Amino acid sequence: MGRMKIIPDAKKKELQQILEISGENVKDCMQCGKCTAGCPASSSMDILPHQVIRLLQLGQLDKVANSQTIWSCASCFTCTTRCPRNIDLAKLMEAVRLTIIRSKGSSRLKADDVPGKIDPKMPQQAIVSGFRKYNK
Amino acid sequence: MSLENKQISSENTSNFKPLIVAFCCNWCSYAGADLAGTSRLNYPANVKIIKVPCSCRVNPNFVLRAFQRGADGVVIAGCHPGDCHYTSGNYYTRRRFTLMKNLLEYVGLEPERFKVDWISAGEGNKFAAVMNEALEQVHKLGPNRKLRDARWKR
Amino acid sequence: MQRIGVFVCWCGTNIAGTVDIDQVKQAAEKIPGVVNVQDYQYMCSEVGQNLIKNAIKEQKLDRVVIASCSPRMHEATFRKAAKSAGLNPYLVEIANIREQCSWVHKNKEEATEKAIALVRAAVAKATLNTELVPGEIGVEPRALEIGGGIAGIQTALDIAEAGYKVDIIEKTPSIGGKMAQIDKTFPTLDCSACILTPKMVDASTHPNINLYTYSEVEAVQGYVGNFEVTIRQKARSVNADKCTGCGICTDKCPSKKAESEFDEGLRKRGAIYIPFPQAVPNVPVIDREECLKFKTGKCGLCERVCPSGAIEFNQEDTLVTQKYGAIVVATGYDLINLDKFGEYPYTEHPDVITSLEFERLTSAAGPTAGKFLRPSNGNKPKKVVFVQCVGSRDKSSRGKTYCSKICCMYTAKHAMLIKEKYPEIEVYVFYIDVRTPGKNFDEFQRRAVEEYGVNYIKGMVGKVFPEGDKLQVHGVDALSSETLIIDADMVVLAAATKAKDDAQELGRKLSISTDANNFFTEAHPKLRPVETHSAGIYLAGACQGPKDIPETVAQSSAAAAKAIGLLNKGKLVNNPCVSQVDEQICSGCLACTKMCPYEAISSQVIEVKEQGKIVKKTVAHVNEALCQGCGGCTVTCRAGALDLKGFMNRQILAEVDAICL
Amino acid sequence: MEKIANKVRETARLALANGEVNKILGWKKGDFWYDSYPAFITEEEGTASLIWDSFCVANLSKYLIEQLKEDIKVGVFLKGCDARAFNQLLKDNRVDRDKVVIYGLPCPGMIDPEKVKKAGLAKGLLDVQKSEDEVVFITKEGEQKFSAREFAYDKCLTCQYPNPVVYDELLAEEVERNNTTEYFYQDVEEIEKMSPDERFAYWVEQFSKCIRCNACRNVCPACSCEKCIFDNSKANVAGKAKVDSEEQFFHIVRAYHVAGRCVDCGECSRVCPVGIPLAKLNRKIIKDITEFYGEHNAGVNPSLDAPLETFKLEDIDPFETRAKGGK
Amino acid sequence: MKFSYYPGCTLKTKAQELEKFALNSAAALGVELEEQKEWQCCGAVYPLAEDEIGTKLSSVRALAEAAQKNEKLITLCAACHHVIKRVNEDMKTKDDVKNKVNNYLQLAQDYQGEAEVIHYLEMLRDEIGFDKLAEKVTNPLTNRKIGAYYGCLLLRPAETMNFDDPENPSIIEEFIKALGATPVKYPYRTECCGGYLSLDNKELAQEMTDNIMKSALKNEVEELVTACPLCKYNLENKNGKIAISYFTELLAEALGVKE
Repeated sequence: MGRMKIIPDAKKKELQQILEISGENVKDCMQCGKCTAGCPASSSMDILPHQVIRLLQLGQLDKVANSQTIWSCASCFTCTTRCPRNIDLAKLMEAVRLTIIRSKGSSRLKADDVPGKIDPKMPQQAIVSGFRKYNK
Repeated sequence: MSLENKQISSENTSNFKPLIVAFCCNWCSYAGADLAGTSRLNYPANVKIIKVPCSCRVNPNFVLRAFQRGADGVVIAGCHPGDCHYTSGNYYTRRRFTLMKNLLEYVGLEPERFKVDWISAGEGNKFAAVMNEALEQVHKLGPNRKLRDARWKR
Repeated sequence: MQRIGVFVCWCGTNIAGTVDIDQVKQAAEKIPGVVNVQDYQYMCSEVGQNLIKNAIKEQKLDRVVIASCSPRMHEATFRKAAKSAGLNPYLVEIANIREQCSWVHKNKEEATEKAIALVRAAVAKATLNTELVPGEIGVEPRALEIGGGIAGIQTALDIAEAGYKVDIIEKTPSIGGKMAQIDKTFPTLDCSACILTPKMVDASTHPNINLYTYSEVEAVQGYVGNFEVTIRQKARSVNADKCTGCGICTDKCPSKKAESEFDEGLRKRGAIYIPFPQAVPNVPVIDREECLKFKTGKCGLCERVCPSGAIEFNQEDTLVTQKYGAIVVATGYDLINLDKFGEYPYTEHPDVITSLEFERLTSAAGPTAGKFLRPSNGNKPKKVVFVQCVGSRDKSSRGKTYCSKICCMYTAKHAMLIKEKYPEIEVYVFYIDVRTPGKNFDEFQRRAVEEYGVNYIKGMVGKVFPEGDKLQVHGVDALSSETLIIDADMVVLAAATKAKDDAQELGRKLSISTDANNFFTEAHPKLRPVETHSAGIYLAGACQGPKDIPETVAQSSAAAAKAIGLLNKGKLVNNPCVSQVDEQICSGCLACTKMCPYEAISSQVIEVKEQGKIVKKTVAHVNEALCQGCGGCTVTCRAGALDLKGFMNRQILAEVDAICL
Repeated sequence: MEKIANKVRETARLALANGEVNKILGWKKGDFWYDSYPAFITEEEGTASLIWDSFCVANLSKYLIEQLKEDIKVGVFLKGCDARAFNQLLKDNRVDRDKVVIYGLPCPGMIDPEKVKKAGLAKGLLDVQKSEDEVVFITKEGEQKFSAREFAYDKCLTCQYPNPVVYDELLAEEVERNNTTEYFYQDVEEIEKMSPDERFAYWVEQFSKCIRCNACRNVCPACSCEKCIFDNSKANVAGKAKVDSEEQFFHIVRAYHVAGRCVDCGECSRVCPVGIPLAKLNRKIIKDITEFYGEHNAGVNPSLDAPLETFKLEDIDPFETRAKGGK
Repeated sequence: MKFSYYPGCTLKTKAQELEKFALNSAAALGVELEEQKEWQCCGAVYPLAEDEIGTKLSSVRALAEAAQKNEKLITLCAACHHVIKRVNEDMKTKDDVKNKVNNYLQLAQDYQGEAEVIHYLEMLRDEIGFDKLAEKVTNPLTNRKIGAYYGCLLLRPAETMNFDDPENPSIIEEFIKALGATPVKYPYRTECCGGYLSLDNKELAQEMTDNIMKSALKNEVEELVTACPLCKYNLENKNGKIAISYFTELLAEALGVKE
């Protein structure tokens, strides 16, 4: 499989939407990688946090949207707290998730799937959070 | 409303060419205006600049006089707080015109007609942007009749 | 009625392309008082200037208005021309119809209309112009150097060599500054002390240099050429004249709990101490907060052992007032506090250190005698991780937005110093970008990678987890997009540089401004880099922005050259556009004295005739040598008793009226 | 109050008698029940005409400027607001503290004759007596009692400093008044709530009444310039034509000139013969100063810097439109 | 001392001990916690999108009620605290959110962020004081080596939560010390447990909690305390060696009101 050449396009409408929903400016990022270096969930991410911003800088929203990364993010705000450029990456991750689950029928978590995922000890908080994060 | 104000408000507004008087401090904002020129940035010709050594030289009398004589908007531009050539002049400007602007609004002037802004010598862009914005807002409001002396025709 | 001449410049097509010169001329001719109107392609050319000069003479002009480029460009030129034709230069006004008209407007009709308005305003103002004559002030042939680091020492030496007296004020007990703490210097790796110490000695022995160590600026008054500075000499508790620097007192001092400032807290010092062996002056100082004598009244051992009776517990701070013609500010920088960077447990773990601590750890004169050992257990480390940009280029509230400039180079230096002594230690450097502009700088950094095998990793460290006796460093290599874990023994943090905490306070005393980061602001970022907005006050070194030693020294010599140039003048002319008091109107409320940024206004009692009687009256009085002409007082003065020459109330109102016509 | 009035007279008499002062500045009764005038007394016997009642509203401190031009010592009676005015004059170097002896009078609040007239109680009125919270109107027919607050000057209703802040001798016990601050800026807030056009219409109507009699200026303790800028033809702002614009100019500048210096005595509004509510301009500025720079009660503590003669680096900046740096 | 108290759903179901012990202890400390009458679920996660309004309304209702009573709003569950505190910040600083929410809610008085939200731990630290708390301990937990597990939601983002140093917090350690036990600091005490990932990506959540538990074990922590039901669930699920309890349970025990 050959490597595809991407065409950078930072003006895409969908991308603008991400930036609006998140209220974040990806241009502020200088790719220091501190987000990735401290991310506790990075082991199950196919695209690393700093790469998410890089791809958004290049207008490659699709790659981010199709990644496992956005579903591995636990919104723990470690990156948010440490970013030297004041970028709230958790908000960008959320914005990408929302563009997916807000389109009809695209909820990641279906109500029917829930019983299989919970156990008697699991607190409501987990289920409500999951629904808010994965469903619309 | 007294007679003289009625006269002004009945002026034809369709050919409205607003006049903005801008007081610019010599060291920052006047230089910023020059930079706007050197960079060939565009702003409308209705903005006319009066040079003062420091924004703290601007007496509220001057502002009132400009409105009296027919200015539709007045801008005072000085160095950013902390950057004053005279170290602290613009801090006084800030206090004086914080109160003055509120007082003018209190007697009924629209807030958009009187502005203070900080424009450094390197901010040609900002100078043009501030003037364009001021003009646009004043244009929306139409000719100023408040505080204006009807005996003076522009 | 005045006889005003108006001269309209085409500036080639720069003005004439957008402004209808003829229309401007016609309009100008109609303005009352205007008797002569001329135009020319380039008014600033010799031909153009002659045109003006001839008109002044032939037409007996008493005011001149030139419609041309910005006064910032050629006002001086035209004033000079007027002066040579016998006209007071302050009777010249400029209408800026280029930068503020032809260059910013496209529509010729509108631009022409505006040009006419600007000419009208300039004429209106010129009509009210008066002859102004600048005064002369003397210059005190002595300079003050605030800060005794390498910047201060270099500047002082240069000024002293030019034959002028210089005083150095240094806050700490010894001159030397940060450079004295540094082990080796980049990009040559020569020993810092070896090149600095001779300069420190030169400064202390130079007949033209006088040191005020352990001293601070208390107050500054006056103005260019005539500053009056009050210096607070803090009580050293040791008589410097009697002390021989034998060091017995510092050895015997029973209190050894204080952390040595010079060794960045890596070593303890006594309550009576000499900061470091090469200190200048080599005179100890008593830290009164640590000294048992001061704390409990008991002890006094140093006094008993001193062979020359130099200990003086009852010394008090003394104030010295001295006049100076020029002041150079060279107060240097500090590293930011790392308390808020908890992810790098600097405050928690002794093996996490700052770059300045590293300097002391590798210095042969340092606490480990140059052996590079872990502060926690004294063992030799196997792996060392450097983290750059800790707080630099950081927009968050805990960092600084700017690049600290020196860290890339000193980190490469640190890495090499380790590798040179202990090639077996593994060294990792985490960086965001490596910035090495400077002569031989990039070569230096590449040597670290290529010859010394330092592992440079583009990426940051997320967190350092102390695990057992290791420091587990979680980082990322952004180039390969792999996350890394390094079991390090030491972590060295390149903490951001910052302006001195008291920079603003000093700035206020000197009436010089600081930028958003508290660094002192130069008069122009490119063309006047060592001057401030206050005439006669110059900047050298890192107090103006992050700087390395070569740059600091270059700037110091530049500042010295400026100061020498000023001292050499002997006399200065001042700006004649200063405030004046109408004593008849002044009620003596003295509000103006309170707001004047230069303390140029004082009160005086005059005698006036009132209803036939002579009565005494308090009025404001402007010191024209101090007044810088901001005009702020004129607004404070409700009655309008204060007015600014050259920018009088009447003149500005006339401009407003003319513009609004 | 009558007890205190006796003390006023006695104090004045003694001061003149023992030569402590050369002149006494107090109040005397006028022709009508609501009249009181400033009294300048140099002879002992003259002190009998001095009064202290609910109509001694005139602020005597400003008369000192003129009086002190002679080389004499003056004794003066000052209420709370008058004392603040005195301090302001002191700060402006318009009076000499050493030449003045101040007899402080804690003030129970003064009665506004206009309110009495409006209530239709003025007819046949012989005397008005005030005690604590009550006011008694005495006519031939008899007495009528009311709550004193009903007839107090508006400015007295919001007064924060009924007790003199400076005095050499206090002639009565300090009084307490429970004036809440919530009520304090009600007059200003009413105007702030209007739209710009409504505000303009309101003020044009007010200003156009102005006859440029300068009563406001003359009474104001903060307006103490030897020569007002509006009387100085050189200043080129002295326009006095009967046009709206010049009246607006005058009143805006007048208010600005007392910014941070107005002691909120409300005398400007009171003396205005055409009823322009001038104090509402001053109080707007006081409100803004309080909000932006912290409470500053001019004339209370003369050692404090006037708000417009100082600044703080961290002052609010309503003008910074495009912040430098940051997000 | 009286507060407006917001419990949240989990406290009424799976995390009843968190609440029970908190209320017992509050009573012992002379603190009145008045449960809000008609509180609704906060949503468990703060809506990060700028355009989310609906999901913030329940928090604003709780806030407005506290503001109206002029009381501080107190929370117990870390998630509720996080959500309500951040929504409050929005109401203070984001005009757009403020206007939309107020337009929608039509409260008697517009809510503009007047209420102050504090966590139970902050109440102990700032209102009572840990030194005073220590005086009230009747049953000191001597010789117990207890580790604090902070999790994410109380600490981050630091500027909004303003709870403690996000990288090197100390409030729970000081709390433990006040109860007479020995706090043990371990480096992973502020790392994320995985949170809601345990619903959809159990392996990842497992890995994240493993790291935390390993770090705690290595530093000889004998028991862990937390303020978050989900953290407790995630940590508990994976481990048998270290007991995990709510901080309120320790508090109740030390104050002698556990039973």
